Amino acid sequence: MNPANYLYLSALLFTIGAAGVLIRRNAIIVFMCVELMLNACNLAFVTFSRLHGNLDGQIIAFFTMVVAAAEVVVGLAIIVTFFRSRHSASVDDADLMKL
Amino acid sequence: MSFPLLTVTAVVPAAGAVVTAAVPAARRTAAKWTALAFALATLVLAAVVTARFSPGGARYQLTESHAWITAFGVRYELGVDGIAVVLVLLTAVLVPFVMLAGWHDADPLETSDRRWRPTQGFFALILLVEAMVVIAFESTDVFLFYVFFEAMLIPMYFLIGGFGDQAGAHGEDEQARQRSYAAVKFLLYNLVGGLVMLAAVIGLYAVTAHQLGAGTFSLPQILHDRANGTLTLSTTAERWIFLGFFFAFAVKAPLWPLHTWLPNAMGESTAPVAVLITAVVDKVGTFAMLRYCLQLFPAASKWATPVILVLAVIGIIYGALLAVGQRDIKRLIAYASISHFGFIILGIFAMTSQGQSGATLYMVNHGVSTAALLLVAGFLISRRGSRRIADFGGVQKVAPLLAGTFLVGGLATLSLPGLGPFVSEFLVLVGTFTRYPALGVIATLGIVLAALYVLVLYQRTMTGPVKAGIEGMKDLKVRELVVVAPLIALLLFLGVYPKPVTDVINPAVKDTLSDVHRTDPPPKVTVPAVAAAKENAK
Amino acid sequence: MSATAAAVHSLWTTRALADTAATPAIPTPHIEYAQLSPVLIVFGAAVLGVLIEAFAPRAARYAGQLAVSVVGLAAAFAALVALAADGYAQGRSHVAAMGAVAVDGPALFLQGTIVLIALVATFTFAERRLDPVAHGNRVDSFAAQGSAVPGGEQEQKAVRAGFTTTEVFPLLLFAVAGMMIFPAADDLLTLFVSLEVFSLPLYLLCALARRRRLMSQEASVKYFLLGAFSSAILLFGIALLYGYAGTVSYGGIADVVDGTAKLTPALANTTGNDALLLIGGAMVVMGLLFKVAAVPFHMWTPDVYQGAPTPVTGFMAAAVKVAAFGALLRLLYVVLPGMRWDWRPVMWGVAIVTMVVGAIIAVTQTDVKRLLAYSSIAHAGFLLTGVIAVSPSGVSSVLFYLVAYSFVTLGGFAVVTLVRDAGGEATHLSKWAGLGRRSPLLAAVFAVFLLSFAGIPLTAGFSGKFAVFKAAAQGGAVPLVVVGVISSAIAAFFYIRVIVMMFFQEPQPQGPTVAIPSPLTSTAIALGVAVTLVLGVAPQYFLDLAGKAGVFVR
Amino acid sequence: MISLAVDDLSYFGRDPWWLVVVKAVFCFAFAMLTVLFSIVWERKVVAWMQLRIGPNRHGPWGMLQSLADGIKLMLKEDVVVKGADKFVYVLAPVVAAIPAFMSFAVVPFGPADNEISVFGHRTPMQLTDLPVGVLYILATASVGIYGIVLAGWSSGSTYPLLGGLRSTAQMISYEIAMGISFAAVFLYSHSMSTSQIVATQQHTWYVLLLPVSFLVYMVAMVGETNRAPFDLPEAEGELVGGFNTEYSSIKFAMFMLAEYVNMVTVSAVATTLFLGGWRAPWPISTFWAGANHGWWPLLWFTVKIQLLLFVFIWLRGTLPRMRYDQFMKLGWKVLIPVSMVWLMLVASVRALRNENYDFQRVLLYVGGGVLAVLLISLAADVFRDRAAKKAEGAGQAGQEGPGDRFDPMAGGFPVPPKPGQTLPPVPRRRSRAPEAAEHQLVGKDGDDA
Amino acid sequence: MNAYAPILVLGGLGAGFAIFSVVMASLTGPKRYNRAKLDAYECGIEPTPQPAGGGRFPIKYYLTAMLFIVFDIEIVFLYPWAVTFDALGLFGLVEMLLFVLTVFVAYAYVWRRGGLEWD
Repeated sequence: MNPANYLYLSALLFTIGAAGVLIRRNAIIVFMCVELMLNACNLAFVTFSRLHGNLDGQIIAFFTMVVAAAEVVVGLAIIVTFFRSRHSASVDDADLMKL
Repeated sequence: MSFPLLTVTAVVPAAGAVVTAAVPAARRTAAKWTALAFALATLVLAAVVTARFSPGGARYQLTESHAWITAFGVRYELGVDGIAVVLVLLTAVLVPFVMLAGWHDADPLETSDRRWRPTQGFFALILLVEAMVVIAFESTDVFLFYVFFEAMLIPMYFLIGGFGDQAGAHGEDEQARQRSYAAVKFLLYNLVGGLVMLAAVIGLYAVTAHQLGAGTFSLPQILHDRANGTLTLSTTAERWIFLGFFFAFAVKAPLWPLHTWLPNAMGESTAPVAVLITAVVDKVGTFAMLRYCLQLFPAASKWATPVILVLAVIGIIYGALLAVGQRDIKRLIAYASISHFGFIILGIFAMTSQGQSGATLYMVNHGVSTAALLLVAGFLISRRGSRRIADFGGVQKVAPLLAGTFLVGGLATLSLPGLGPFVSEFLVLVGTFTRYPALGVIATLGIVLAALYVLVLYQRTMTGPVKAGIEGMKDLKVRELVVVAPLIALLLFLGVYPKPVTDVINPAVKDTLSDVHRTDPPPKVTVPAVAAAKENAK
Repeated sequence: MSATAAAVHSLWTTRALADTAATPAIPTPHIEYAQLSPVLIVFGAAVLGVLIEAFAPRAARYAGQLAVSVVGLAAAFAALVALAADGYAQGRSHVAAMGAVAVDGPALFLQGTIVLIALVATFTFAERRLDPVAHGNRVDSFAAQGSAVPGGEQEQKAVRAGFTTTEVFPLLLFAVAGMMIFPAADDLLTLFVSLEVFSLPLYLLCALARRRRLMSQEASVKYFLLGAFSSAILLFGIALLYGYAGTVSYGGIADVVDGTAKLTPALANTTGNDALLLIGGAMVVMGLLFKVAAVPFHMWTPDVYQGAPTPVTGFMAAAVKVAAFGALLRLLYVVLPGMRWDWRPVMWGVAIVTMVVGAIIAVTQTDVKRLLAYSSIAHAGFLLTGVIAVSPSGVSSVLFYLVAYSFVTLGGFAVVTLVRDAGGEATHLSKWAGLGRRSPLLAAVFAVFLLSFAGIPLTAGFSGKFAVFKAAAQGGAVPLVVVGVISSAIAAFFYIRVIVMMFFQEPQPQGPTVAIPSPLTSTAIALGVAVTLVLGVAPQYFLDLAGKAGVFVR
Repeated sequence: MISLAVDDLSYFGRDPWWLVVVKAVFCFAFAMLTVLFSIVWERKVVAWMQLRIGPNRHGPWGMLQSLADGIKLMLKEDVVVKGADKFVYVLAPVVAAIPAFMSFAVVPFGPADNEISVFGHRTPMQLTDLPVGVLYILATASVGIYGIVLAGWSSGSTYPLLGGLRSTAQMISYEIAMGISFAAVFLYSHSMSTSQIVATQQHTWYVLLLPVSFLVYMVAMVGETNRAPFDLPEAEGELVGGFNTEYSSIKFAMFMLAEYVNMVTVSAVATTLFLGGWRAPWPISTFWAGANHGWWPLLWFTVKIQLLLFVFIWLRGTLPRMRYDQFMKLGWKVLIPVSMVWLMLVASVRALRNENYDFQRVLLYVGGGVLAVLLISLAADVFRDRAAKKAEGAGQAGQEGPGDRFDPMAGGFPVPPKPGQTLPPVPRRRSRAPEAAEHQLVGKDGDDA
Repeated sequence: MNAYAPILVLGGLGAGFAIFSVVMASLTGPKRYNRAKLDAYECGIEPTPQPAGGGRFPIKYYLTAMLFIVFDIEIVFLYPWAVTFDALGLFGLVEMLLFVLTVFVAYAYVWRRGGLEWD
């Protein structure tokens, strides 16, 4: 199959994720969109890895997963703490500090 | 290695600042005497420098040169020519008087003013300013000069904002607001000027680094390289860099229309600090025009001369006109100073030997005369607790000595023959006439106006019936006399016999002129005629 | 199916003869542990810190953590100095750990800076004299229990019991280790991983303020979401660059960009597609610009700086900037010099906008920490002018500026921790009015820092600014210098405003008090002053150092 | 060479489409039939253990009981509760069921080298194989968890929610230990493809080489499938039916089906990874060379699976349900460290052997290390016990009340305490967690989030 | 690609079966409306409008999930390492020992601070 299609898919996923980050207001969903972006990156890595015939991309995908996992752990901890003290996970409620 | 006399001259006041600041808070008097001692020591050193300087010798004497920041091509280079020597001496002379005049200014216990003003800080800051001004005069490295040119803003800023005048017309809060406004305005104007100059300094470095391989800021070296053709500035580059430099100096000097900080700063600061501003710090600006603008960028200077001259003349007239209209004694003197700085700049950019030596002499004379007038005015103001002209009247009846010294100071300001400023103003005008007669004529108007504002000021404050609040005014005390008398003596001496000073100045001026590739034009009008015209104007 | 050939398995001690023959041995990677020792030491100290958290009794943790952090950081610094003395900064600089980490001048210089910053930051982290004694326990600036709901019963219990979050020390060390790798990373993967290694602890540290916890948590959430977003962008950029060049090593990509690499058919196919390179490079640079808080990507800075515990803010403001600029330099100078005609105009724009916006918005700020945040944005702009120079002097000037800026910043934030009222730190500017009357020394010190930020001569800030502007001017970016100078002037205005407040305004009746710090914070502040003055008056040694360190290995 | 022959997996992916369909149907049928059989089998065995008869109405010996159950469930009313999220509610059982079947795709029923012929087409006795076959199994198993958690969530009711959560927590907790125990197998097989793993067990089954891994996996697989004694998600006493409380009719049947198929799957995996897969057991293989060829492997494979299923049933009939905290403790505090240490031990020994250290030296190094760790742990225990005793002594001296000692066996019968009396503490090992205050990863007021 | 196709076939088979059953059951089963029957089951008491405190549940579950992620990720590195173990030699062993040791430091921390306790 043409590798370009995978790249288009990856770019699409990345864009959806980025749009989600910018549009959605719920911190958890924003965060999930970030994860979606990371997964789009993984898809791109694996595709390019196949394209170039070397394994670097796949190894990077491993590391990306690890990093994403670490990010999940830290991020959920932060968001849950935030949620527990405010009973809301909306980023719009994070307005103690204004410009 | 010879004895680093110039360094020591600058280090002594700096050390004095540290020592004074370290005096325990309770021992105010000790701090004052310590500071005065250091100021006097500096005066002695400055005198030694002057004595060691031989007017006919090398252009820069007593030179010192050490590597400082090689990465920037910066050297610690000191050296004085005639102009610098005179100005160093002027600074060293004025500072002790400033201190004596402001002896009680920063002492909550000695005055009715209970604001928090650490005495040690006041005197330390004055010494710090002195040190920085001295080193700025002495340095022959552009970067070194720039560093202190900028750095002296900070102590001045604190002196203006932190130890300001309490004699304003409004309530305490309003005064505090005015004071900090004046201080910030002073700082921002000068800082902006300095930063523009920074860009120019960097530009200069880029040019030298590009052409010489290694960037340099050393004035002698740059002049040398330009003379033998290894360094050539393109016209555009030279003009831009010149403008950068000139902008900073014009703010500092101050040249119309960049002068607006000066009335605020002088109005809101105490008289001694005002003296420091106008008689000492601002001289760095005019000095730098003479030394850096003209020497480094002769072509650009010539290119810009017409505009600058026009601005200077506008400044003369504008300053004088506004001085006439002032109701505040210190602001009046400030506008008078703007007018005088116009004369100095006019002299510098007239590019004639008379004009330039007149301008240099004017720096000295203006320093001394303004100091005398301002300090006496300061005494006057502190006695009345107000600086509005309308609050005074008939002072000469209750305090004749005060009135007398005030008059002498005022007459010096309007350049009465026999007092120092006359000689310099005359020389400047002569120098201008030889090349730009029209401008000379207009500038002469400034003198007329000067007579007007000085005499009106005197008349309103000193003569007439004794006003309410003036009755019990005490005459000058011994300390105050000690401050004023030598200054008046100096004015008289310079007015009668300026030769020692001009002898020192003239060789340097000639060198500068030759750097600009200018010679005096053939005389069009004979000198006596001008003198006669001047007399008539009076 | 030759069963005899296979070795007879004798339980689980078999040696797999046949199998090793079948799978060719992978060449064993070679790791230069000695040259990586600084980072490893810091990591080791961090791990030790975690163990202390796990096993030491609560009372012993604080002292233990402090000791481990200080000793670890000092040892790391000693190791760095030893490496530099061995010539790894210059002649022997090379790429270690299978091309993952560069050991060269800029790397060692930046690592040294980061370690020293961390050392000073450790002092401010450990400060326990400032907050009032709570139930007989001395406490620091960090939450008694990060997981407890602010104001909840659990938190009150924790406060009464005198808990402190001593985990901040290992977190700091982990962040430091990540930051040390970040500017030394020599492939994009290491870059990304180290970015996360130092970001994640910082996200957590931001949420751990003892006072104003809601604000702190809010800062953390914002920082985290935006940080994760930016690192995702960075990662996609890496993916595209990998797609373009078929490798993630800096040298390899540079070769491909320069056209000196051997072309395989696949490579010939992808290198024909410049969009991969341009978009990928742009995205990676965007990720880094986020970390340095350059303007279109600066939105997080003020909020995070304001909400985070002040010692953390100081650490972040100083160390993140150092690490991120190091990485940015290496990326632009090693990977993408071949396309500098593409990125320079963009960076010009970014630098200009950063300087101007940072300075202008700062003017309207009323909170000291926010003010310093915007000032840090403006400084990022000044640093970018040095980056744009694309010359050795550009590198060395940025290195020098980073040193100057970071210590001043640390000192500045340390001063902020001292000015307190009933609600903790009094960061609103109006409360700082008249501070010069109440405690002249502190105000004077802060004034020195502010003057250095403003770039007044004879302070470190001036030397730094001169260095980067000089480099930029020599690189032909004179208009940039002019903009820089103008925004310096604007910036000077708000620094001066603070000084005016402190010295020329009457103190408020219910104004803040100035806490007497322990030697820890005093050291941090004193160091800040010392660096400010030394780098201002006699910067030659450090300029030389930065100059010698200014060559990247490839 | 075996490894080479199988490693490239060249026998797979060559079947014509009809053969693929046939084999897929076979896999599906195998799973279904095993499930149908084992439900009856389970009820029979449990009944037998409990001294009763068990199902005996439908078909001979009640063998059609499960079929009858299925039909009955099919004809029941399909209730969708009011608070449910309809779409997810219906989707959940489907999501739970599909992955259960899919795991069978890579399970080898026989040798991987065209041993058998189907309609004249020679083909391996396995649907397909992947280089990462075991990863694929793990992945499909994980997808199955979604079915359960979605079921719990979408019901919109308290018990299912908690049941779903519990079940998820349980599965993921045991997945780690399971994953680590797999790693030891890969260490020996050099491959993650199932056919290769079976191939490398030609001489020794990994259950002998890696007994600890096998035990860990056995425990984990019971936990993974939510079977007794780990059937906490469906703990009737606490959670009613757990995640499937609100399900009825065929949807409920789907969950049951998924559970049993999962049992079969994990048994098949255990067989493949540790019990030599389709290989004939030891005494048979020595005297009958044809046992591992042709269709015979299918027999051995089925027998092994049935044996493992019997173990499942046996456990259910024997052991009481565990408490949740004990269960999690077992997973996190025992299985994970044990399997990890074991893996490192195996790796160390193998690496040293590969470096040609002789066996005694290896034993010396590894054994020495293990011994040292044990000694340290022993010393630590001794000291802690001493400290604990001291603390206990101090505590008892204070609180010992006069006279009202509670005798739990007063009059020879177990009796409850009277008012004022307290139960003596159950004699058990002190918790290793020092103080309650130490538990601060979670706040006390942090019961909800 | 071919090696993956059978998986899809099998998956399709399973999906077909499951969906077919569910659809069929909804057709074959009786429909007898009863309001109480459609309520959530809570042992006969009036059901709460939302499950367990507004859909909130003990934070321990989050914690377990996070710990799972951390340790599961470790396995990501174990598998390729295990497969190529013999080829990596002693280097591989040492590196993995270091890695596992580091992970176990985190494990010890979590254990000691009560992250693994259920009460």
